[in-house]
Amino acid sequence: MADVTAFKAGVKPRNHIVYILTENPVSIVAIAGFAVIVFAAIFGPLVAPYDPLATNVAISLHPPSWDHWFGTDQLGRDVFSRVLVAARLDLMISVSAVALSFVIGATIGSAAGYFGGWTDRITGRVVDTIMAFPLFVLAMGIVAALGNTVENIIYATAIINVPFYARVARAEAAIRRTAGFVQAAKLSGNSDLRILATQVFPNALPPMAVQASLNMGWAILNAAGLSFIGLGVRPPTPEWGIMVAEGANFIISGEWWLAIFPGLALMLTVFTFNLLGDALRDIVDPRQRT
Amino acid sequence: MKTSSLPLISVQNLTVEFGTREGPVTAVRDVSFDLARGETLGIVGESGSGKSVTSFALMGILDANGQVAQGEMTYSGIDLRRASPRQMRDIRGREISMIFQNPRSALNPIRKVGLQIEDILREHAVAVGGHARRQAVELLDRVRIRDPEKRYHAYPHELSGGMCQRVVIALALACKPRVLIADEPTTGLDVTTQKTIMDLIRDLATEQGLSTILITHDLGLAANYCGRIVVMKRGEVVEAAPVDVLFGAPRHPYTRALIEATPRRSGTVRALLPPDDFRHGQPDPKPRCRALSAPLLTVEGLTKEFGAEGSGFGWLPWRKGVETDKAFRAVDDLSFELHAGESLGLVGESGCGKSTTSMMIMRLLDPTQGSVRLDGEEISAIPSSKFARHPARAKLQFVFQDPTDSLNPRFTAARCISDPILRLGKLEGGKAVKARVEELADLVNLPLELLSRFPHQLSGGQKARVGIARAVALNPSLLILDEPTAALDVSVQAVVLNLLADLRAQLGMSYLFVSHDLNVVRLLCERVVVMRAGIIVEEGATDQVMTTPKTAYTRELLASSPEPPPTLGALEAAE
Amino acid sequence: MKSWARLRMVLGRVGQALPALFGVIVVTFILTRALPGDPAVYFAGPAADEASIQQIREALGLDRPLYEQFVYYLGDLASGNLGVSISTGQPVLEELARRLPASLELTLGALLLSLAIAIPMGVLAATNPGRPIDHICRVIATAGVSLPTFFTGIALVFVFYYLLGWSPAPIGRLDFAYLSPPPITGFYTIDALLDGDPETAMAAAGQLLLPMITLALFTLAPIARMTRGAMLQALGSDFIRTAKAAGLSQRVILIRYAFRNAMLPVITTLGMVFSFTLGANVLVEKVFAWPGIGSFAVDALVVSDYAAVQGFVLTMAMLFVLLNLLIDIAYTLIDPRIEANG
Amino acid sequence: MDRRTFLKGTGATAIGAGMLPFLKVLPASAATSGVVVVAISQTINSLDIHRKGTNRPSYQIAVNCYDRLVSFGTKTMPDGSLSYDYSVIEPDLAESWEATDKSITFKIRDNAVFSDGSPVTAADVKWSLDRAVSLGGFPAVQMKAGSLEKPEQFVAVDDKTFRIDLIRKSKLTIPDLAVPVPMIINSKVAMANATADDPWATDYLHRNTAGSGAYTIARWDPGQQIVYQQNEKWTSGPLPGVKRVVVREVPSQATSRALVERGDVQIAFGIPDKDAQELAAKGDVTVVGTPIENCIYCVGLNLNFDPFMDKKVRQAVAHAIPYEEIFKAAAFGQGVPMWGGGSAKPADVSWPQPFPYSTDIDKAKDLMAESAFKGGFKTEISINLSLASWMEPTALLIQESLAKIGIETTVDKIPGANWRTAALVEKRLPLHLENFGGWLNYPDYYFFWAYIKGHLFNSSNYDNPEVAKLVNETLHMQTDDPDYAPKVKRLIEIAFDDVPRIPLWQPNLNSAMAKNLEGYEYWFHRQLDATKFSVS
Repeated sequence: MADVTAFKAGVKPRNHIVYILTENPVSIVAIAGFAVIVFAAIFGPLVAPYDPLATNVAISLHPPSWDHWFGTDQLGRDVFSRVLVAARLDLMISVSAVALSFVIGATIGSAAGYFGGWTDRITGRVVDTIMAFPLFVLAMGIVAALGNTVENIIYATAIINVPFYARVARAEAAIRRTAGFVQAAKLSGNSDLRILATQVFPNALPPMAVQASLNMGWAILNAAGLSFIGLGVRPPTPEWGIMVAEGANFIISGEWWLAIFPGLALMLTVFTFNLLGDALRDIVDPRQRT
Repeated sequence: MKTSSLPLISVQNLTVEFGTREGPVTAVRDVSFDLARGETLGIVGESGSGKSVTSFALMGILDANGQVAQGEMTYSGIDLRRASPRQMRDIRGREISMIFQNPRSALNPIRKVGLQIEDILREHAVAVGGHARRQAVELLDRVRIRDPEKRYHAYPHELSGGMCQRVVIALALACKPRVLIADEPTTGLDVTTQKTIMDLIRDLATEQGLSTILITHDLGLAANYCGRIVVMKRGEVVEAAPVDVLFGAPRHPYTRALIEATPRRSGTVRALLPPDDFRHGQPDPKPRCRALSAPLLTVEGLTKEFGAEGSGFGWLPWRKGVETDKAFRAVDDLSFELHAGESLGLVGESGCGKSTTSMMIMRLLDPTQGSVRLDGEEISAIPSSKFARHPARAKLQFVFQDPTDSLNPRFTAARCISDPILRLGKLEGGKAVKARVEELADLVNLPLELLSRFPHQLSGGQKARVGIARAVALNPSLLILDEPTAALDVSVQAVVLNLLADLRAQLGMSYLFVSHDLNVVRLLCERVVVMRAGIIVEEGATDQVMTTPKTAYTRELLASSPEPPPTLGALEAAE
Repeated sequence: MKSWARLRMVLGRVGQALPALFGVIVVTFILTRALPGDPAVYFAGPAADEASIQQIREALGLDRPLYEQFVYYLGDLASGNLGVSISTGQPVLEELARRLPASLELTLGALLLSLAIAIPMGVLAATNPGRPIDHICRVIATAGVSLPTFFTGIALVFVFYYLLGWSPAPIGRLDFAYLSPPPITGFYTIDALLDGDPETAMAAAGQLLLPMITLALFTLAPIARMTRGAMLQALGSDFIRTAKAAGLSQRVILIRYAFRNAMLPVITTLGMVFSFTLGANVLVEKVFAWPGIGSFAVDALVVSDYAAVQGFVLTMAMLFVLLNLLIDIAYTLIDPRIEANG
Repeated sequence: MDRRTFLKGTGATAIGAGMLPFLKVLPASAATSGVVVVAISQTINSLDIHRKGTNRPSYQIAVNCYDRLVSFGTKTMPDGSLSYDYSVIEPDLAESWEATDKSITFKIRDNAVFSDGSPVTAADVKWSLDRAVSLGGFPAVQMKAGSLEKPEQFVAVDDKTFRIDLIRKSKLTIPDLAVPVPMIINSKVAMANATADDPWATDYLHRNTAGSGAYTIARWDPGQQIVYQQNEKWTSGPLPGVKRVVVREVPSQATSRALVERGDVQIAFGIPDKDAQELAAKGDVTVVGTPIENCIYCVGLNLNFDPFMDKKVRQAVAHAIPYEEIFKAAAFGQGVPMWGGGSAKPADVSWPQPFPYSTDIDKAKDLMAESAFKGGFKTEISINLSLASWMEPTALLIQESLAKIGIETTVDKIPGANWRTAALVEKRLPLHLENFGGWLNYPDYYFFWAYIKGHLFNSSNYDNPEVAKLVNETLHMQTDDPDYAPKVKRLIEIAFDDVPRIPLWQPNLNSAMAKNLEGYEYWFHRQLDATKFSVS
């Protein structure tokens, strides 16, 4: 097939991105959704029609109306404002968690993959140990043990994500360890650490970035799941998971808007991130697309 | 050799386009040729010439984004372009069969080879039930697979590459087709295997009265097995002629260049260059002779064993099959010397241990046993991880087999070349480094404007030059070349080989040239070492080994590598 | 010879899993001790005074230094004693033995359902890459994995039980009207069928349906993605071209050649998906009052029930190891190449 | 037993074999076939109330499967529902008793038998009460409240006569014998299953019952359900109108509500206020909401923290709390308001009674200005995660309101497991919500637990020698003692003024049940009493 692939070479990256987008219309939707989420995260508190914390028992549990698009909750707070403002916290938690696990996972993974031997064995055992846990329960345990704060939700989510990055980083580093350019760098007198930092790591980044964006959604779900069972977020701070959890008690009595809207926000956000992850993978490595 | 009867296959003005993101790309343009009954037709071209696409179009198995834009293809008068999918399926396998390169991946890895043959027999209703099985065994026997009853139950991974190709041939011939298309059937196989496979194809073709199309990049191979050759370049046919005519009097300059560029048992490096190159016909550059000096490199009792090594992730399913095999000796008690200024060829087929040897000398791999001395200094004792900063590092450099793989995709050409200078060079300041990089680019004939490009923006030959420039950046005294041209087209190979010869003359380096191809090694090396299964089978001056080989293995090696017939007067006339 | 090599490989895998298991034991032990709340206080019950709390602390061995507690814990483990859960008052081993089948029935059911949908979906997408059907499959799978299980569960209950009344009440494995069938496999549906009681089997299946769908939606994506990817890879490989060139029919190529090869990576993924699903169970079981080990663990964690949490995590870890082992074995049975790589 | 006929009980075979395949219809018709299904939200973790670690929901086993020497009477509430009557002590296993200053002597009913048919003897009673005071933990503490402390106090005079020697004469002793703890166990059965390590047969009684109560346990699937089977040999009252009661654990309260609304269960026991309010409004099911006696939801102000040492600050907080809004948003109007009392001096000894505070931000501000914390301060308001359904909205409203008088708060959710330790044992929560209720319905009993330094429910670390003295004097005093009322009024007056605990409201125990179900009775222990169930 050498003849055919020859034509594919030399495509410019930007055209490639444009191509991916036109090829896959869903990605455009994802990018639009992403823009909305980021907008909400940045400007949410500014554009929210009401103070998300202000109670007004006189109008508690009002269904969606022109004044309150998503209705009001038990304390008469505006659900729409709360959903909007919650975007920042939810994104903050998941982005921090993913960033943290990315850094840790990438470091230990690429070191394991590159050096092999004992480094690999030890990190391997650590990763195995984490993987052998039911991850969500591990996260619960960590938050419960460390204390009930947002930071600890971030740490817990980060820890259970580390194996995924470590694995990807390890695999990428292990492939590149024997690559010609790494050998060449050795011959050029580069130390192992320098090779790891300048040759192996940057080349392993794209697949890890894909993993990261795919994991974002999962991280959000995990964080929301933790606060669903009551761990982490302090009231009255709006957060989607806890809003769903609290709203769940109201569904049967007909106040469906309490759980449905934050649930939808959560779902759409995760959905957007997953689609974005897909698109990113298409851009980074078209063959991997699944 | 013209045939008077109707051609079996006729291709007229075939144009194939591929829809890509950049718009349609024409892979094959206006190609016409005929295949007569009983004829063996060679289609020869370098990569990107469209030779495979032509055959895929013929078989109707183009990728989803490819389509025949124009032209006619007929088989025995049947219009292949307008045949229904059902008709095409009947033609494929029963009338026209095809075999591919990489025989191992051409077989379903999780199905017994016998069953794979049976699948085809059943599909075309040639045989059913126990009869199909008997016939499958017969077919395996016919392609000279020993013990066919047992091999029937083998999975592809249990067979060698050559064996797999035999199975693929058995698949192709199962339904007694009238045409066999062999698409680079021996690429990736060792020369000795190549010969047996090609002989088998020829013999079977004769036995069954097959017409054959051999698609290859190797003119020598085509010359040895084909009656007529079609030469293609960038999707177009440049010349089509019977073998004797083509080699006797090539009409097209491209054909001529291709013929010239194919290394053979005699001739100079310069002669590989296209006739219109001013250096063509000049004498070879003379290496600065420093023979009789003290040995630059001494290898003694070098041994490498690979052991079964577990890894931390091993038990997890996604880490399947990462463990290495049980201990085996890749290199066994190897000793040789290399003098300053001398070039030594290290020749052998795949798995003979030649690359492992070069890696150990380069100190990229720790030997199990033995010593490597460079300029009298023992370097094998220094752990490979510590060697990076060792002063000997700069003296010892390497040119990699795959120019693409050996360049960091995120570095520009200039950055690649400057890497050793920055790490080990004594140069201070960005300007000096830049000047040196440009000097090196000049040295390897790399246009300066390419220095700012990334590897994927460079051609194969350009990448090879970047790799060579990087290797010579520190003025090493010994350069190890690991199949430096194996991934290149012959015309590019010719240029690179000349460049290497020039560099050696200019810089006075020693080369350790590792290759599977004696014809290539011969061009640059005074002495040659032939390896097999980790040990040296023959060693001597190149001329002597080429002309009067002492061992049967070397003889076999020489006899197996195909060689185009010498070009006759036409060439001289062109001068 | 072959089977010996396989056995050795399996034993090797078990051996390699041991350090991870030990790691799990250590981490769980430390984690549970770090949990807030004092089990002695909880154990002592309301209105207990300091003296009785101290008395219980001693009885539970909680007054000893950590390492000593750990040694005792290891000793207990070795003798198969997982301790008594303070929240349910039952020996943890009994509790897990009773609840594990519930979780497994749910998880396996969800996985089967998911496979039945995801694999055809993946194949369909792979055979039509880039076409609308591909995008639709992708969007469905992605939407599924984007659903927070706790939310899906609640929404499904609301619609199908409360509004429509189609599904039975979400109150565990079986409605009040039925008695659990005599335990053979521990899976109610199967046990009831074995007992010749299709009616109870139907009832159990009815209870199973909503939580199963909730979980299956979540696992759809990884399986569908993997199937699609593996299928695309298989379809693009050389042997498919050989098969095409040999004139094999589309059906044979798709099923016998491409699909069977594509299933190998899918099987590997299944292990991951399974352990993921078991984890996701935690929330789903909570929503559906499913008496599985997941809800048990959550409750135990909330009351700092050391023994229960440790027992749960250990079970899950062993299950995980066992599962990977099974997958390894399945893999070697399907893929003849494994042995060559030993 | 044939599994299919299991649920129908012995009396239901009339339905006939032809109906058997259609078990789906059974829950709706279960009531007619003598089965009542109850949904509870918590899990039952033991059948033995004496066992260490037995949780509250498990106390219902002691209620339904065991009898005591005496019991409380029953009264009809204004809404027509039944409630226990604290003022009436009725015979249970004891047919009569005589009290002197030194002892109480009980005569055990002749016909009283355990579910296995063996007669109830004084030896059984002694063994049971010995057990209650010997195993330590909660039962011992509860017994101690009735001055029942040592096995030596319990004497089996003869087979049918049992005497308790008193440490002191106390009004609490007899009522304390009517709480679930001093249940009478069949000591023959228990001792047959005791071992040297386990002389009190805790292991056996943890899994089995051996009582004389209205029901026996037909089946217990921990974490899922418990099935009561009518004890036909029950002698302490008229046999229940149902053969079986299935108590199903349904953790999700929303599900419980749906179940009772759809008729899949006959009672949803202990439903949230909101559901109670809405279901009552809908009228499809009967909703019984009974104010829990001697129980107050209140705000605790911890005197170990400087600002709350200042009475002005405490009073300011009490005036700043938005009672009405909390009552509406958190209690959905269910319960009895505990604010807005008329006078700073209590008119009577009724307890709980409204405190003389109501929302008045200006007054609160003034009080703050008079205090040493004019500029306000920062603190945490802690809530129990397990009780978030009312605590969280309450805390949020208080948080908002306190901000107006310069007190900045953050809401701190404490997991249920940690709550006891933090709030009651270590008493380290500065500002928190509290829900103590005493089983024995006397104001002094409440004060004993909640207002005395070092006592468990005094999470405010309140310490007042006068209160301690008054409680000490009144705790065992008979209520008709002329000193009693003035002293208790003084106690209440101090609580009004000092407000270490700011009452919000007296909560309701709500249950929703099918209209044809009768015999639901409220008890102070807030557990299901199925002994009077019948279906019309």
